[in-house]
Amino acid sequence: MSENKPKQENLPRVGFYICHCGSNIASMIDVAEVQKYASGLPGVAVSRDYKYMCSDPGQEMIAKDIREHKLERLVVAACSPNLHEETFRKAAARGGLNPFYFQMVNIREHAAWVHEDKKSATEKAKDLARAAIARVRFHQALDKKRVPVDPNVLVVGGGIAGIHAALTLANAGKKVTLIEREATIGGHMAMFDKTFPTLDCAACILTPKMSAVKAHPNITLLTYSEVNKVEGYVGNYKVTVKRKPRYVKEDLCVGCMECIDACVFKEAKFPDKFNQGLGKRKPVYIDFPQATPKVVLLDPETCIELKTGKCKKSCAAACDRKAFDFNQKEEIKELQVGAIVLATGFKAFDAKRSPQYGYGRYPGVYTALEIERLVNASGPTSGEIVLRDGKHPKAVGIIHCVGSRDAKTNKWCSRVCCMYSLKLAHLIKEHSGAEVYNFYIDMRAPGKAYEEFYDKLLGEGVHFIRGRVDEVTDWAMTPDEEGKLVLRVEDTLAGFVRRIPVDMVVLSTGLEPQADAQEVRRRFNIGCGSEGFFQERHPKLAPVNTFTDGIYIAGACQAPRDIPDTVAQAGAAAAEALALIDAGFVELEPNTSHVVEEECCGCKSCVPLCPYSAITFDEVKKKAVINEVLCKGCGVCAAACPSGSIRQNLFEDDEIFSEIQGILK
Amino acid sequence: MDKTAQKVWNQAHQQANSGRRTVTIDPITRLEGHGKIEIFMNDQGNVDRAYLQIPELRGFEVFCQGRPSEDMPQLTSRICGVCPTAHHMAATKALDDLYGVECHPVGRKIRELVYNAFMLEDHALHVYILGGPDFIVGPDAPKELRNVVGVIGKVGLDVGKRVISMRRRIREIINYAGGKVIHPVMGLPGGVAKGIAASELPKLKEVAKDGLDFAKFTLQVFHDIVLKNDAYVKLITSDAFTHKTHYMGLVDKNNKVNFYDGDIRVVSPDGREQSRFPVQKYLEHISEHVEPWSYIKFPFLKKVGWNGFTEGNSSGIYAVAPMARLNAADGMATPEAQKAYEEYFKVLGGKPVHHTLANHWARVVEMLQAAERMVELLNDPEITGKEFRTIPTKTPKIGIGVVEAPRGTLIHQYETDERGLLHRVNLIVSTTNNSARIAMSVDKAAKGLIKDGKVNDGLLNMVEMAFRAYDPCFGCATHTLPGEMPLVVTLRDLKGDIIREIRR
Amino acid sequence: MNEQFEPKIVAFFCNWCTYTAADLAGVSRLKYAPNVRVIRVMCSGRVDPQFVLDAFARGADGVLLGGCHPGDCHYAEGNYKTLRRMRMLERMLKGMGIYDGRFRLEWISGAEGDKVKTVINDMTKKVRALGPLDLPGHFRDWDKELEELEAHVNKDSKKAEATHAG
Amino acid sequence: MKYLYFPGCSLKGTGRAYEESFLAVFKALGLEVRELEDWNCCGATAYMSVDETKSYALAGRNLAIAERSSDLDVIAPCSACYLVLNKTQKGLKENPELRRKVVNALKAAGLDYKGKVRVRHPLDVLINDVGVEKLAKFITKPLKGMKFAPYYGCQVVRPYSTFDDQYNPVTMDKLIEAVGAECVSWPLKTRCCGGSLTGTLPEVGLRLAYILIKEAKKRGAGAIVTLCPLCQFNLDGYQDKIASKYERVDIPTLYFTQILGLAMGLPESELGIKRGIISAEAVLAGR
Amino acid sequence: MPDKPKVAFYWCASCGGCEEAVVDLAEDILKVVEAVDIVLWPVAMDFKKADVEARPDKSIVAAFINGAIRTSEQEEWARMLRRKCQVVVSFGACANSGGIPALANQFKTETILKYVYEDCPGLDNPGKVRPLVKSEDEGRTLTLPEMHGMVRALDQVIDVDYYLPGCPPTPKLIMAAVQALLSGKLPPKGTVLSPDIALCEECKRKDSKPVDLALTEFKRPHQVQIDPEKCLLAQGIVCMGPATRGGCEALCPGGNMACTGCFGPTSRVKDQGAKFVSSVFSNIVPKEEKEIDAVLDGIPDPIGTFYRYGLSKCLLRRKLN
Repeated sequence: MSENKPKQENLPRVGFYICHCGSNIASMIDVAEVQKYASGLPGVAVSRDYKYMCSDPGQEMIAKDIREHKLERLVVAACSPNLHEETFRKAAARGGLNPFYFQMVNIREHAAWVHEDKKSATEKAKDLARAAIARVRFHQALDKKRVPVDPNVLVVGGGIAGIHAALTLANAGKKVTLIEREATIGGHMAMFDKTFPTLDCAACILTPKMSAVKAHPNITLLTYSEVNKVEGYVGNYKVTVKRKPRYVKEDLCVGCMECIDACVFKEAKFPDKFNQGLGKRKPVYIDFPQATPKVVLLDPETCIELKTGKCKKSCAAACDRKAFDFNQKEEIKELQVGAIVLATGFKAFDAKRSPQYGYGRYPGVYTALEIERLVNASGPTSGEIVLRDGKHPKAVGIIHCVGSRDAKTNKWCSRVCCMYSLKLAHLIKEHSGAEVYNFYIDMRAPGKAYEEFYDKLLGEGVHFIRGRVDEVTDWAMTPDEEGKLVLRVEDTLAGFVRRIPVDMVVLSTGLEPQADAQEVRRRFNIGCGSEGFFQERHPKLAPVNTFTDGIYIAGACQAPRDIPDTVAQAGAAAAEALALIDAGFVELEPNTSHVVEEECCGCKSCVPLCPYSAITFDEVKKKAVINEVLCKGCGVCAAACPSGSIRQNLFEDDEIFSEIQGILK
Repeated sequence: MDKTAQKVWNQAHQQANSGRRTVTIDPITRLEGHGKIEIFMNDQGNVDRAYLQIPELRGFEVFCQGRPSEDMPQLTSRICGVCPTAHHMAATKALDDLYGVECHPVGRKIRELVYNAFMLEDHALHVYILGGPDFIVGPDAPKELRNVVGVIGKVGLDVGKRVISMRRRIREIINYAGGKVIHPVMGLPGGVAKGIAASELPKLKEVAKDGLDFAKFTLQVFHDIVLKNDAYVKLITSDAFTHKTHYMGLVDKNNKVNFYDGDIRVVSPDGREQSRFPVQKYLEHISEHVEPWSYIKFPFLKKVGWNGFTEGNSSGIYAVAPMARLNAADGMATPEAQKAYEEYFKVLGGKPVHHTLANHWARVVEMLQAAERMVELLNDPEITGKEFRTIPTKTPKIGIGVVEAPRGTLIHQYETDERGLLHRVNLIVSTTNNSARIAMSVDKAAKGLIKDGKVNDGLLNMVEMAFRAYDPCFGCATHTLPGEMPLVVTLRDLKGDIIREIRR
Repeated sequence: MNEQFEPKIVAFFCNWCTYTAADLAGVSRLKYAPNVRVIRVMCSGRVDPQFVLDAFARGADGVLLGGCHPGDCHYAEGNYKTLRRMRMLERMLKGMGIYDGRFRLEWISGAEGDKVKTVINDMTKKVRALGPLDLPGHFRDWDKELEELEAHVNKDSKKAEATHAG
Repeated sequence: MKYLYFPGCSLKGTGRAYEESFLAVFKALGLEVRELEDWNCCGATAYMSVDETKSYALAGRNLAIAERSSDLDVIAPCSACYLVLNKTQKGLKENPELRRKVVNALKAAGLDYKGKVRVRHPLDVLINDVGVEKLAKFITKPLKGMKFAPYYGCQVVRPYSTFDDQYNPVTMDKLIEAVGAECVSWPLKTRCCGGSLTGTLPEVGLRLAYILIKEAKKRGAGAIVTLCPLCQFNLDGYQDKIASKYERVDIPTLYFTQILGLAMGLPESELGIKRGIISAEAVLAGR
Repeated sequence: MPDKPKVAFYWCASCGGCEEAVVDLAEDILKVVEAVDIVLWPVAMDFKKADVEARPDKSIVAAFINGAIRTSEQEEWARMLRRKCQVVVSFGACANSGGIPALANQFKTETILKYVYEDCPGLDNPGKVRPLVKSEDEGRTLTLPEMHGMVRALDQVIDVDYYLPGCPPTPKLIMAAVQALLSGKLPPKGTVLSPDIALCEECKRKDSKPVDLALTEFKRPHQVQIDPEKCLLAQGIVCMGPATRGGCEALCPGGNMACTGCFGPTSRVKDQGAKFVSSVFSNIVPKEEKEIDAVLDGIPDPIGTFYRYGLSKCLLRRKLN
């Protein structure tokens, strides 16, 4: 029975400002007309338009008007509040107005940029302005709540991104916990032999950083561990970590590896994951010599003792430090951190998904990662390039864009394949002297010294054939094709179909989001793009931020990128975390909800609705109570309170009803 | 309003407006929810024909469609706030029938307790506050005294208070067992929602006992004030208030009056059993006639047929309500009531009684039975049983429920889909059953009282008395006003021009 | 009216997914119908069915509600609450004669700028085909029967506001 | 399990052996197959190139009848039928304009099509509905020591490949292994058999057929096993011409249903083994 | 008794329950009769429209008007009383929000007429005769008044000062209202004269309501034995209590039946049905549309359930047709 319309006479004085945004808005919306229209609306004391409201003079104009015209409310029609709401709130504050007496109208992203008819776009702008002006009357003066920030940081993922971020933070004196799901940190980079374009050895530049992590007093390293649960909010996250059992006491093992020799299996006979199955390992193993931590572990799948309990445990016997513990159980750890850096990396495309290239069918077909291990001095063949059948290849074909730039699999360019293909071409040629053919769609070499590297390869006599390979078969049409793998391809420079017989095919597989990227992002409450990589807050202006404050992303988990970019981004993420921590506190948006005690009937409807358990039921008063620090301001409870006894700041019923009315009247 | 209906109305409007006197301007003719009486005079200045018009319709039968049948006890009680319990109970019984479930014996006793309590207090309301004043204060007493205040003046404040507190206490029983006294919530197929706590029993018994004393006292008052006054008795038996019609009422297996349950029995104007049938068969015996000049429908006995507004064995018109119930039964179900019953017929010259005003007396007789039944039920140890509901299991299809409301036989019929959602509803409410006879009463009263253009000013009271005797509830009949019916009488010449207009 | 009817659609977009997607559509300069007016809420779960009814009552021809995909809610489960309520609201709207997609619930993630475009275009097209809903107009028509009386009992000055109250 | 059966022209003509073996095998497996009543030309062959809409309409009619008669899946053993029916299915779903035309055409015939029908290939049914495990139970005479080259042809897996990969299909490979024979691994499983060209450019068609047959032989296949009556006819029917133009390559071309039937111990006579032009006697002798 | 404040009672489209409620003041009614001078009360007293019309404007202190406005005549009475009275109290659910009669707003008038006079069982009406605004009987012209196309709340027709909620209002609230009027201690205009807090507050079952209802199905009252102690919603029975203004002392739950919402919403809520839906359905268990729908099917008549007494005050006001 109440009409949400304040009496005309005591309307607060509203200042309305509309931004041209250069021509961004002005070209599609008749700014002057909207300005004029707004000036006629009830309660509007000042109405102006300006080229760039967000510029200093623009903001100053607002502050000045507030003082001179005693404005009590502020409405700015410009771009998305996600961009400049904060800016204009500050401007209001400078004018001496409570920053929350302000409402922003999005006429750029939501109107000027998406419409083609100036008339209707202008009408829309008027409607939106009217709605905001109607709404802002009901705004309340609010303050932001300050909550302290826990100075500790969690870094998830021990690849080069995670390593670099962790070190940066630790060097700044912050306590960092670095979590890695594998038994060792190092990630993909640890598998590489050399790195493009400089061809310096990956191990040589990575392992020092790895040991630095291990040694750093400010870093707690949790390998073979995963994050189970994340609770809390910016500055105050509670993280639950699951530690998988290694069956070896990490603090006791020194990595002498005598247990490995002592294992009852005399021969290593189980496929070695780190070497992409090209090498073999025993049930007790260590991924690679420089593994960090340098601690062996047992594979429960293959270890006789763990499977049957009937092994003579020669490994344990061989360990004078008594590091073995066959009864080790999974462990749950809880961490308190203020910020989180996600550096969970990528997954290499599964070549079996492009069957035309015969991966898995023809032993001569390899993935790039397998080659990385093959050419690697510490790899299964100690750097020697031998085919699975033991022969040495005379001709090698490298197919680019496998699982990239492909409508059937992944549409995106994986950004690193061209360069690593060149690198592998160089290494293969160097190691085996074979003829190397590169099959590419376009050669993408954007980066410092990249194009030059391409030139170098051309000079080395590597063949480059421009065209997407149709298929790889073992079907010989001519005698010289006998026993070879034949690549059928349209050479788009030569303009005809060619058949290139080779002994070895290398598939330059693209980069994909981790298989569990979706679960992980849900666990951390951040977004994913449609392709499945983590969503940054803004593609240009906030590339390492996410929509959840205090959670940052770095490296290939956000998009395919090479090592230099990854490291740069890791640094950026670390810096963002530092900025947050060193501020010492965060200001929470005051858009929280509260229960009006004398109106609450204690029906409890709201209590189960809150995902953050911010609502509790006071058994003494028999009323619901909201903890405004835990409340994240979704407003679900306000919408659901059957007697309208819960209010949400900035989204009061009256504010929204008047916005609706404003739009339609 | 939707287009077609709008059109109909508008056209009708224009026609009406084209006359010398237009429907739309004169607010009175727009009066609604009021009984409207149109009297047409012939050239000799005698009454040519008088019409009673019921000018509204609420359409419960329609807007209940699509709704869950179990809501009907609460929905239909809103047809009438004076006798909500009657509708509530008829609806609940219709649900028993709909779901083919036998009401739990304890539940049934609780229902009957509530129902008899209701009959008692509702009759009391009429005797002392609505209809009674005509007799207790006297038909020729000044208007401003012919109301409860007048009654109190006549019988004394303490008696007045007794009446009021008695009603209150009885209604508290309904409030307790029924959840709410105005629009109860107790009714569910197979029983009732709530039982009666043993702890409450003593209080309830006391009220019932006092209720019985009160009923006896009321009969005494009736004796002293009415029957001791020859003028009143003459009035009751006068031809102006007499119609020879059929009579209908519920009877138990011994043909005794039963308010809550039983078969429908009809006796002819000469007192013979015209028919006796289970309520489920009502459509084989009752049809409804429609007149374009009234929203109310005119039920009649199918097997006899509709012969216009006429009396006698050959006319299907029948009456319900207390007098009719007593006529239709062979006696009362309880001793005290039975005594009163016999005296009633003795004084009024045997069965059936055709004098409309006898309803007042019959009502008092029924108060006795209601009170006696309450005492019986409360003395039954079973009434505080912990179990009082049988959960229905059958698939619903069609259900019919009938009770005797204070104002007569009340019929609810529901048809539903297998989920128990209504798609067909029929309600024949008490006053509608009487509508034809009431219409005749009006015509007769007018003809009897207007002679040679001379309109007796007592006309209105007389006509009213004819009404009130029925205790007509057009709240029920058209789902508009309950209780006493404001009234407008218009006298017209044959051309339709107003000769004179009397309102009350 | 001979010029083509342009429906007015009120949209409630959640800040984290659909509103961001609409920003993205803007940044990507996707072009879509200008018939939608967006009201920003933090979570689709803040949208009280009253808002939807009020929007219709005040003249919206359609109401669009946009939230994060199930499982993706920035507030964990808000959008499930939305879904549950709105399923029932749809039934109520039907009971009051409003259906055929005049009310629409869409899950649009922050990355789906193109979906904002297709949904808005599609809904605009469909609602345009349905024609105006114009409840305020209906209210006025329904209240004509009141004015009728006022014509002859021409005294009550208060009437106008009284009949438009509530 | 119950299915509707759309024969199309081939299985009633050149592909008799396919129909016989298909029906026999399905019967033996206890799969109920009912021939679609009043079916008409599937709409493939020349139609597609001459008048697309007509071809869609023809296919549409078959689908409509199927939908009306039951909610069973429709089995189309002939690759051409399989392709055109699926193509129509897709077209009607994704192209409203086409849908309008076809539905109008159907109306004229008092028919309507809602798009419920699922068109299946018998191979798909055998491997994915029945399953290798269950098949194994029926194998009484495993074809030990025999070597078959699975040949899928162009149409079943392209372009609407529903149950297998279009570069390297493996469904029939599984079946060959299931019947106890050895499966030749070769890359030409889906390469053109020349069928569509033997009419127009005989020499090209012939060459393509020759390439296939030669490669299969080369890899030691005793017979080519196919799932398409057109391929079967083309590979089986022109070997003398091939002989005169290139070299003598006698290799029988069998239907997967035939080898399955044999392995299940069904009499050759019920499987139309003798209908082949190149006799399979020698190859099958080894049993 | 000229100096006693003058009070009028009037009924519009109501069942008379509100009048009964006044009668149920019982002994108290005598106090009222003492204190005020009732100038209009059709159910029990003999004063006529003319009498009221004759009085000067604003000469009556207060009018208690019950019943919805469904006819032009009721509307006319309402306007007239508005002129004559200083204070108008909207009395009971029908006047406040349409009440049960407002359920007719889900149907066309034509539908109602057609069913009642043509399709109803037991009719003997071969000629499909219908009541007409104007009809002829043996040359005599008879007229009937017009029915409105929709049922309205009182404040949708005239300006209302106060509201007494309930179907009907309880004697307690009525007495309190009368006393407030007499004492002149009047709350702000527009106040509903009942506690502005939802029913659960005063419901005896309140403590038995679990924090999380976690409803997986809704049960209809005739399908289950109802636990007389436990919160009805917790038993899966739709109870409007949480979305309904208190003041009745939870009569219906006391009668072991669910609250059906006759007191209307609290002052913070515009649309009782929508708000109830928003709260209760947020708390059901399923997340998949199919399963959600299965739960919702337990409530076959949403409008009749959530707007039992308030369809006139639904923001959409009536069904479109």
